[in-house]
Amino acid sequence: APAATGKLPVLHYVAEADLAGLDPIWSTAYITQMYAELVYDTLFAYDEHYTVQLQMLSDAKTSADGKTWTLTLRQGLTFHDGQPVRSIDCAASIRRWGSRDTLGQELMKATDDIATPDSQTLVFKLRKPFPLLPSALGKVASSMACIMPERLAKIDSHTQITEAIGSGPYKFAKDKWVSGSTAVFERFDGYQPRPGAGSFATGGKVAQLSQVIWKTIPDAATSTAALQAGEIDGLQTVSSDFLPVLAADPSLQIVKSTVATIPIMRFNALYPPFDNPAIRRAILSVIDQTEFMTALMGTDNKSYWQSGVGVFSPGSPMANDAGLGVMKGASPANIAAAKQMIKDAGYKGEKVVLLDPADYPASHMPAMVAADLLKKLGMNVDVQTMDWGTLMQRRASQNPPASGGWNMHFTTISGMNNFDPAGHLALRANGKQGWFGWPTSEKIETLRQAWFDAPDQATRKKLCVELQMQVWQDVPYIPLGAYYNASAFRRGWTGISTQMPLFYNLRRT
Amino acid sequence: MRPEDQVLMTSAFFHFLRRYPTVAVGGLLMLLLVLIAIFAPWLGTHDPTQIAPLYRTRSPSAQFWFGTDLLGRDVYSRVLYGTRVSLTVGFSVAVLSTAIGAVIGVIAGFVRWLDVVIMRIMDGFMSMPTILLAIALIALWHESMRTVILAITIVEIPRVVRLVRGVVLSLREQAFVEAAVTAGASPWRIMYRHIFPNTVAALIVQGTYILGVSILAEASLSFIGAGVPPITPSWGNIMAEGRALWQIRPHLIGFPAAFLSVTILSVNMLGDGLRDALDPRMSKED
Amino acid sequence: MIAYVLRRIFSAIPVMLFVAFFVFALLSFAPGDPAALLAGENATPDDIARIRANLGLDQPFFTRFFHWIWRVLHGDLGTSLFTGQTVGHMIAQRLAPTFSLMVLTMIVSVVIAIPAGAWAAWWHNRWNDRLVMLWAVLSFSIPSFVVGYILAWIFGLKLRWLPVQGYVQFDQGLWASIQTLILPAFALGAVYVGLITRFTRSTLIETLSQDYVRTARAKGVSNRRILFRHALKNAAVPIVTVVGSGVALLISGTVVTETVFAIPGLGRLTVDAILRRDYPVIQGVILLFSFLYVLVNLAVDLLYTVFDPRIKY
Amino acid sequence: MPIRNNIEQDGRERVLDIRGLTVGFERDRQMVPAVRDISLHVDRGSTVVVVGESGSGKSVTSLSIMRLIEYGGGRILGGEMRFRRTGGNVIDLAQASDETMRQVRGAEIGMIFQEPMTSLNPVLTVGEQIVEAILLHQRRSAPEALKEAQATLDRVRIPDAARVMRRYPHELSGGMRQRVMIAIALSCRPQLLIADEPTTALDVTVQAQILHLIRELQREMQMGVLLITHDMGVVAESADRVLVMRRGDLVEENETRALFAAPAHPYTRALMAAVPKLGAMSGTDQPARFELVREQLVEPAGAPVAMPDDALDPSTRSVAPALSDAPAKKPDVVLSVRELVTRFDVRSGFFSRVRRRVHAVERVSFDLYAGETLGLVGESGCGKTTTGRSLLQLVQPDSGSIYFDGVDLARRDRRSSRLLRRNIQLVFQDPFASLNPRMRIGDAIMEPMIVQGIASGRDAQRRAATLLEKVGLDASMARRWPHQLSGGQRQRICIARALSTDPRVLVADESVSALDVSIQAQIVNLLIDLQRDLGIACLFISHDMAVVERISHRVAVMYLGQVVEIGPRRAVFENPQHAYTRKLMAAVPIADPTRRRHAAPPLVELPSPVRDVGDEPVVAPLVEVGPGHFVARHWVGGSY
Ligand SMILES: Nc1ncnc2c1ncn2[C@@H]1O[C@H](COP(=O)(O)OP(=O)(O)OP(=O)(O)O)[C@@H](O)[C@H]1O
Ligand SMILES: Nc1ncnc2c1ncn2[C@@H]1O[C@H](COP(=O)(O)OP(=O)(O)OP(=O)(O)O)[C@@H](O)[C@H]1O
Ligand SMILES: [Mg+2]
Ligand SMILES: [Mg+2]
Repeated sequence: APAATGKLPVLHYVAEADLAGLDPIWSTAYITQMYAELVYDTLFAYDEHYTVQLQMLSDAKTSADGKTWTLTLRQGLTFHDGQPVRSIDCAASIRRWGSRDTLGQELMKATDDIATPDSQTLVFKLRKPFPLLPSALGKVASSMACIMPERLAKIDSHTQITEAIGSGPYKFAKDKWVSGSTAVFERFDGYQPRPGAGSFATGGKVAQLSQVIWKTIPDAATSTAALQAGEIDGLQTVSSDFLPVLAADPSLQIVKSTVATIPIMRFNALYPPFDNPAIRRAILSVIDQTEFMTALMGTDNKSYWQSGVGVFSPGSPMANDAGLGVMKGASPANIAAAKQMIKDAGYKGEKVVLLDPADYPASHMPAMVAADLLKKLGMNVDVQTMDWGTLMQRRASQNPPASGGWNMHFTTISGMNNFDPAGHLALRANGKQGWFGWPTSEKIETLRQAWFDAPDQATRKKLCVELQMQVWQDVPYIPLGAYYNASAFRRGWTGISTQMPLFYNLRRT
Repeated sequence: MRPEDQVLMTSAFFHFLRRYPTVAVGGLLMLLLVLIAIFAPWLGTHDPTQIAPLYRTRSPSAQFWFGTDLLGRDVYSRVLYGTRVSLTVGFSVAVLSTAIGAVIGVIAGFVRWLDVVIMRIMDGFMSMPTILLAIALIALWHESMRTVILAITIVEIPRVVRLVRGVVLSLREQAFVEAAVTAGASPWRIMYRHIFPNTVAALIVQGTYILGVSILAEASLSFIGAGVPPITPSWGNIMAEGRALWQIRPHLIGFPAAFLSVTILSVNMLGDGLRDALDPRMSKED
Repeated sequence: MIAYVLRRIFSAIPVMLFVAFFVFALLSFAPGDPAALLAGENATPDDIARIRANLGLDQPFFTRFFHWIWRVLHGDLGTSLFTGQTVGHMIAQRLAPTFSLMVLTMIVSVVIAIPAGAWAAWWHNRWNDRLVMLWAVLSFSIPSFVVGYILAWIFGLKLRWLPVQGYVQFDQGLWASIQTLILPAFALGAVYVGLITRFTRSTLIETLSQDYVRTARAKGVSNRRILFRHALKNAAVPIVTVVGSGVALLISGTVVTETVFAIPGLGRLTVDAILRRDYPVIQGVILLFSFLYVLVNLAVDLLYTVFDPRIKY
Repeated sequence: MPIRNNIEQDGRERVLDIRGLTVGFERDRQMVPAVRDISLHVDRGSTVVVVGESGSGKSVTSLSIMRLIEYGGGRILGGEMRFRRTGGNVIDLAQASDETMRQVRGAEIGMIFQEPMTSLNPVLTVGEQIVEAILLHQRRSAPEALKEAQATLDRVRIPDAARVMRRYPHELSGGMRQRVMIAIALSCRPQLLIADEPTTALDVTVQAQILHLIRELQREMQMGVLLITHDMGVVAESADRVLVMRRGDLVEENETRALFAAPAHPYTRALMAAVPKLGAMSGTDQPARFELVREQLVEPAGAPVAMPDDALDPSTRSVAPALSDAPAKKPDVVLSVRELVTRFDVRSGFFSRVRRRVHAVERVSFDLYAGETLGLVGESGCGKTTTGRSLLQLVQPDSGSIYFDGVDLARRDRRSSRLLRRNIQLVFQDPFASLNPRMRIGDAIMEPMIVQGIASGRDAQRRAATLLEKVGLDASMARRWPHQLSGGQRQRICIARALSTDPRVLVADESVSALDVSIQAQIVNLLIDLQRDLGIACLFISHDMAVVERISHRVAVMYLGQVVEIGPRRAVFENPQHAYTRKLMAAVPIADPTRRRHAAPPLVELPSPVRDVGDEPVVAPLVEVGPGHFVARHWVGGSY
């Protein structure tokens, strides 16, 4: 009721980046996904144990052969424009999502037809069983299958939707949006939460705030000061160096994320020297994740990072420590051995073009450490500094390094993408079709496909161990450790989710 | 050298110091900075590019005189090497923009029909914010000192052109230019023999101003991530990288900022003093 | 006079066209691809290519340029590649903060700098003069972001007098709005104040040695009146020139200041747009800046006639 | 601080009594006196005139009385300056506090400065500047002050005072500005008026008006006047007593008539000898050199360093006889000007259209013969300089032709411009401005030779040295900068430069106007000598009639851009035909106190040469009234 809304508090929150676009399918940027969690709802969703639950659905049934799924929508779901949520909206939304998301593409490959017998029912007719269907439709935070009105969902997935009409707990106040500065979300009074308590992205998602105001403060020193001065309530990302200071402030609380972010080193497998897996293995052998993580996080905040990280996100069901010993560290002996390996592999002193995004610390720091390491290995490193915008374009270029291409770059993989092989892009080894770097490894691809087809969790886990061992062989990329984002809130805020920033269930006491 | 001569020279030197204390102080500071730039490798205590993550963001100590930065590099050594970058940027921009600007300005002021065209183009360049141009240029080539110098130079040239043109326009009306015309001097001769020397005083002041401004601009560019490559130690880079921590690690900003201020201070003193010292009319005291 | 103003504004068109073309060319040949940024971390090269085609970015340079010019001539600055908002709307949102910041900075700076410069000129070569000059030089030798941090720390964090960041619109309270702008104005104005102080001083020193100042003294005019009525008005034209040309400095400075104080202004919009390669926004902002610059120059020239009766148009 | 209540002597009230005033400037951390031990006094209603060579300390003395010298870096080192205030008590100005001085300045001592053009504040209206003085010192309301100011302006005979009050200085003519300065100085009815060269830059008709005005006001208010001038004609006309200064010392003081009759000090004698006297040449046709007395001065010990080199000037060494009166053979025409028109556009209005034009030169025609000097005279702003500049193509004439050796220079092609630059040279009106401040003297003189390919290197240097010696300067001067020379020296440098290409025509624009009479005489002699030796044709522009009389063979009189009378010098001076010429002659002050004029000069405002576009002036035709003597005949009342 509006009267009650007036009494609800307002949250002033500094998000890690500026909300750039309004279409979570069109753009895979993390900030857009955060926005999507507020504005949109999904058919399924994960709970805090990472198991899939019904969200917009009241029921989901699969046929005995696993080739038919019948999904029933809950009653009374409405979009922000007041229209009811119908099954055709869902079907169109899923098709649009399915044309972009990797897991969605897998699902679409398996799907024959999505029928909508009535406005509440959605029937998936599959060519082959697809046990991961609920997981796919319930993806959280990375390219989620958000449900939007059919008229919007029919827009080509490579064209941006500039309206924000979902059925989530908060409405996007587009008239108050100042890109680069403020994005305002208002409580959607027509939202129908599930009964029961909220758990991660599912359960009773109850909006306890009248407004969520995202502020963009591009300068870290300023956003920290704003938090200290009490001008904002929450700060999504606290620079590691500030952790001791903010932790000591009695008016603040630090919230550690439970989902790791993994910085990675990525090779361009199309051109020498990194077209040669032996050289990639040589580099793998001298990686010391601790060194990379200290450079990024400092020595004082050990609880916020960890080394010994394999292919899958630490703590996630598929994570394992198979073969981690291949990363032996950069002791002089190891360096010497690796040098020899590189020589034996036929390195002829080709230039290594290393892309260094100076305005993006999470990639800049590892780049600096890596450049240092490659020099020690006697490689001919050419560090090319650029802004993130240039890097994003540059890394998409399949040209030779000398003419606009590259050899090595750094990025982070985060959220639930790397919980399993499904959304794990860096793992893919499908050549020029794949993600930037374009490694080819039939073995990895085969193992990945097997994972999709695996009947149960135990088999999947076993396959993931094999996958990880294969990664140490083919080295499409190297994980450099994992860190846990720390956010800070003023005291008095509770219900802060630790998987990713979510704003339902958050309240002030 | 005989001792008398020595005494004479010293006294002449002290005389100069007394007459132009600002030139003297500014000059000495500048000399000191140039020496630091040249001898940075010997004065430094560490390799300025050697990263050491384990030692990151240390406060000043006996081992790291100015502390360490986010990658554990020695700030003292980086600041010393930074002198090179800042002075190179400052001097290159000052020399390039005053030289190019003076030539264009003299031509614009003297050749009537070119004036309009040149000034419109200059207005165009002038109306572009430096930083914007720099980012665009840096995007075009990649980050390097050359790009930074070029970007700042392009924006500073119109300022010099305007100044010189203004001086030339007023000089052109002066009787001594007409006297040269009467003597049969060609336009070129009039430009380089009569007009140009009379713009020198204004150019020196403007040049030293630009020197200071460009050192500052380099720092600002680093601040928004469009400066010299972060590997290269420059005062701007050190400050830009350490700025988020300035509350808890003030040394990351304090030391380079102090060097920067002293440089600009000395450049200004030098410029103001030189203008007076080089003007034949100002030396009327003797 | 009106015709003069109109003529000046029209003569700005070639300047703006030149700037537009220059920037367009620069951006077109610069690397960086908005499509890659738009698509995000997890997009494939194929996604990027399709987004690029949808945005029309695969067209040849001249086609795009003329397309753009054509639309601008029809009053349409285009649509942001990222937000989908019109460029006109985005600029309109950002005008108020930047302008109020710039105007406040100019007022604060002029109010501080001119009396300071006049004081120094009056006490030419005494310790008062030296002190003012030292302060003036220092104020433009410290990077403005350093000044900004220090101000925010002292007045925002320690004394809690003023907010450390942010911007409040005028309609939400004038005082609240000015409060948010005070610290940024001082940070942005540091360079400007130094410049104007020095310039005021040197111009006034020269003016004070003029014959008409001697005449005023011979009339028995008081010192203050000599300084502010006789000398300052005569020195006004060069001072106004510096104040005006300093606006270019302010425009550049807003980028940094708006970043430090998280003010949603045009400077920040420019940087964001450049970093994201949001071409229509960059173009629109540049056009606006060059027009602003033309207006400032015009205002300066018109101010000349106020201060100096000898100047007429 | 009252010292003595009664400083009356001779039955007249003494306003100012200076004893032993010494004023110095700091140079190299030492005080160098510019004025030494001066004593003088001024009585009510009397005029004391200070004369002396340039740089002798006249202005310094006057500024010291106002205590304004401190603002120029000077310091009063000794002496007392007793001043009788309006209330009757006497104070020592040398000791008075700043506050007292502020009250005295303007209210009790009025001052007219040496350069009237720059002494008015350009951004305040005339009215504001006068009203300010009144409001400061008299208890008046603003409207009263306004009325008072207007009355003062009326008193200095500015027509339409109410309108002029609202104008800015740049909108007034030089003469009007001068009178505004006087109005400011007089607005508070001071006890003492100090006028420092109030008429230097003005031509004789305006000068006469202003001097007359000061005399009249003086009589009316009984104020004491301290007048500084270098024009002996002015001295003779106005002074009760004369003081002569030289190099910081007062060398002679006497009653005016006595001084003129019997100058005692050698310097005074030299000065008197150099005074050009109008009519001194009557009865002769040819120019004549000045007869100069070689000064024989013993330098006092510790004299200021700024010692003019003129004492060693070779041209002063001998007493030259007048040139022979024998008529020369009919010389050739070297330069022939026909129907020369030069106008300047005045733009105004919405689209900066040309609304009005300055008709600076209107259909001027004359010939210049080899070896001849043509004097060009006329009121300030009548177009003399513009005529000269048009000849040299420094301004583009609107129409007309200029033939040199049969070639029309106005064609501006390669050949004519080479001919022009090689053969016609100009000595600019302002010598300082025409020397590049960053070029040494020697380079300035050599430049024409070098660019014309006449000489280069050593050769050019030798020629420059010869030229320097020819104009009476030391060859070592070549190393100096322009600012290191005195006005007279710079003037001669410019002449040397003009002569460096052996021109056949020399245009000398006011080449002697700013100099004191002794230097002026030297330069005139030099020009006469050079002409005799080299056969140069000379166009001599000046507003000093006496000098023109001395140097010219023929004279042209200009008025509002037109030549109204032209003819042999003797005919024009002894038998002026045009009304304007007669007025000009009558206004020249006579340097003889026994022939003082008392009648008020006729008051005329020069009509403006600025006209609306399309409103062409009527050019009166010239008719011959004597051999070679032409006069404009105006259309008056329906007939010529
Ligand atoms: N501000 C000053 N600083 C140093 N020396 C000065 C200054 N003003 C005047 N002098 C010197 O004092 C001497 C007297 O100068 P002053 O102006 O009184 O001459 P003057 O008699 O008025 O000459 P003129 O006829 O040219 O006006 C000169 O030698 C001059 O160089
Ligand atoms: N460049 C110019 N633009 C406009 N008007 C001009 C220009 N030069 C001269 N005049 C005007 O032309 C007229 C003649 O000027 P000119 O300098 O020839 O006078 P002059 O006879 O030499 O006077 P003076 O005796 O004061 O030197 C004046 O009214 C002057 O204001
Ligand atoms: Mg004088
Ligand atoms: Mg003249």
